[in-house]
Amino acid sequence: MNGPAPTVHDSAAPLPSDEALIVDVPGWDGPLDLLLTLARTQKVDLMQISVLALAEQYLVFVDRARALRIELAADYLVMAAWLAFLKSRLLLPPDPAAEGPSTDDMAAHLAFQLDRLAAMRDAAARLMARPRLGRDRFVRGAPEAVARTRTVHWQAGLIDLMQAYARLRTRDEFRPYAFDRRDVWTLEEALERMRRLIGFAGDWTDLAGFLPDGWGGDPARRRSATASTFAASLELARQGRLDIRQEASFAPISVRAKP
Amino acid sequence: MTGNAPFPPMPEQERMVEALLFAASQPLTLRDMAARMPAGCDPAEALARLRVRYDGRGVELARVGDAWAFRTAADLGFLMQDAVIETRRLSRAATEVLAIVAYHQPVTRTEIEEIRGVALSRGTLDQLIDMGWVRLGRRRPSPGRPVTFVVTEAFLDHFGLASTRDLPGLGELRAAGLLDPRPPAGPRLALAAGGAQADIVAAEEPGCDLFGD
Amino acid sequence: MTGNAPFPPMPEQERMVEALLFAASQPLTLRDMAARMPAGCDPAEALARLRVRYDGRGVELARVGDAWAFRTAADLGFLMQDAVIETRRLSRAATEVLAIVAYHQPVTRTEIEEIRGVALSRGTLDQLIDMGWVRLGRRRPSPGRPVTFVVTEAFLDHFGLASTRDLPGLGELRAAGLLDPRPPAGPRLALAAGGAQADIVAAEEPGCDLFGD
Repeated sequence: MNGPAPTVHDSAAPLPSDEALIVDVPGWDGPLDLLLTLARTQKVDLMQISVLALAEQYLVFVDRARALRIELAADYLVMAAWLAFLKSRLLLPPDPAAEGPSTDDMAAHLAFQLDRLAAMRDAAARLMARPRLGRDRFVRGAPEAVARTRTVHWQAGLIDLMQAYARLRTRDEFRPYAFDRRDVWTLEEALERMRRLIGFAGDWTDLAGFLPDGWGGDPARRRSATASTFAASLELARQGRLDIRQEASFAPISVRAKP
Repeated sequence: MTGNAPFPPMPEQERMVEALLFAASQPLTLRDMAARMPAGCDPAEALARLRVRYDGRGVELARVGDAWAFRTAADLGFLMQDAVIETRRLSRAATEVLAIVAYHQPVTRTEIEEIRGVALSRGTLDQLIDMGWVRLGRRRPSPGRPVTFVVTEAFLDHFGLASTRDLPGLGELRAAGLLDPRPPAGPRLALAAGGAQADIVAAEEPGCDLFGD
Repeated sequence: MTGNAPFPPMPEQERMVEALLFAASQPLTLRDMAARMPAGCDPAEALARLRVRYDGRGVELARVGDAWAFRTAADLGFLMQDAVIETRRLSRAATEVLAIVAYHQPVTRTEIEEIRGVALSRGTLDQLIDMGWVRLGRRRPSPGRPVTFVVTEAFLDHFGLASTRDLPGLGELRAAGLLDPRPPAGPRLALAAGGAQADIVAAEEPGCDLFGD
């Protein structure tokens, strides 16, 4: 490393390689990455490395980083603690009463993790080196779009057709129902008439007597006038302005002003 | 074509032209190809060989002006079509116009408008013509010689009619109860008081059993 | 393959498959092809014949998962340098994660973190998903039902792989036991908050040359 790093050079002469290590702490992709780099300096075959030596290297690294007040991320410290534990176990004779994985298992697993990480790095590099689409291999430059032809099946039956026609041709026939009130005595008209007349009905009077002049003959007109006059009398009864009486079913209905 | 040249052998050049034309988004001229290929190549010769190779295949080398491109063989164009079938209901306006044409043919646009009581929007007749149910008939020998409209064989086919004379007449429609007496929304009270009660009930139930009897 | 069948003869079917695959920029499955071709066609057989025909040509028939596509031969890429699509360079972290997903799929986020020994910064997987190379797979039927990640057909297409079984070195890695799921016996690394930061820094400065001497 030839980059200037004043804080490091001020310190008490560490080994040149260690110096490089410390300067580039943030350059590691976590403690496993750092361990892998350290292991590579030992051996190419990661399953043959000395885990004890590796643990020592790592711990030395962490100590130096601390001495230089370089802040290490928490997981570097977790790893340091674990490696210190592993180192102490590796230095002691195996304790048959110890629980959990054996020291050998732990060491082997670390070696496996390093080997696996190295393998994935290698795989990534091989993948990226493959002939790639858009760089080495190309798709059709002028793809021919598939034309979508839309076939619409129209849903219309003979009934629809005839109903449409019937609707058109009979439009005039049913207009009168809506707008021509020649033969309709409306509720409003009946109410108006009843209000005027009820004051004169001091005694029971047949409802038929309230029908307007000229509405008693034609059955359709009589029916309309009777219905709305009856409805109007109900409304006035509700308002407390008259009483209604019917002697029996289908008997004539009589009304009188409320006394 | 000299065998000992330092530039790629012809089969290799043919592969190059093939790849170039495949990947290009625009047709390429011989100049374009030569500019991309190693010096000393002969794209014209490679192209000529490639054309022979693709002759009669599913894709062919087509000449576009003085450039070249791969194109699907013309007889396979049908593969590039994706047919989508959709079912749609005819609009009320279209149904009415179709009914008028069927009952009154040959009929002019003005007559259709008179019967419907509203102006005909441009698209409605066009749509029916597009669908193949209505076509232009003879011109009416009256002032202005307006075109008339008639229904087509396809129409009769679709509706299962031998001829338009098979369409039931107005009287029959009425007898069958097909008249739709639904009034435009109006004051119900007045109607209820009048004699229209029976009609209202019919309107609410536009019976499917109209043809039952 | 019967001679008297009413459907197109095999050479004709071969032309159809050729045209379909040439026209499309996306890989097509046999189903896609069958859907476009006349009823009774056998795109699988037509495709097999077509593969032989295009073997060694400038344009090759590539298998992409369950689908097929024409792609220019990799050795001719130099001709198309002006067509190169500049893609954003992936960070080292992203390429590693991509490799881990490809070789270990279906793989959970925690497993990726275990293999790399650092927490995964949020953007890394997102970037790969955005590029269309990684997608969500099924949930793992284990406590918490974590989602898994798998590579896509676009990934296979991009790296010229017929399937994930063709990943480089897959056999050796498997034989070496490096793809085995192993219960971690070491410290649970990388799940501290600090790990993610290292990931980001590393992505920006891949610096592996610390021991350059």
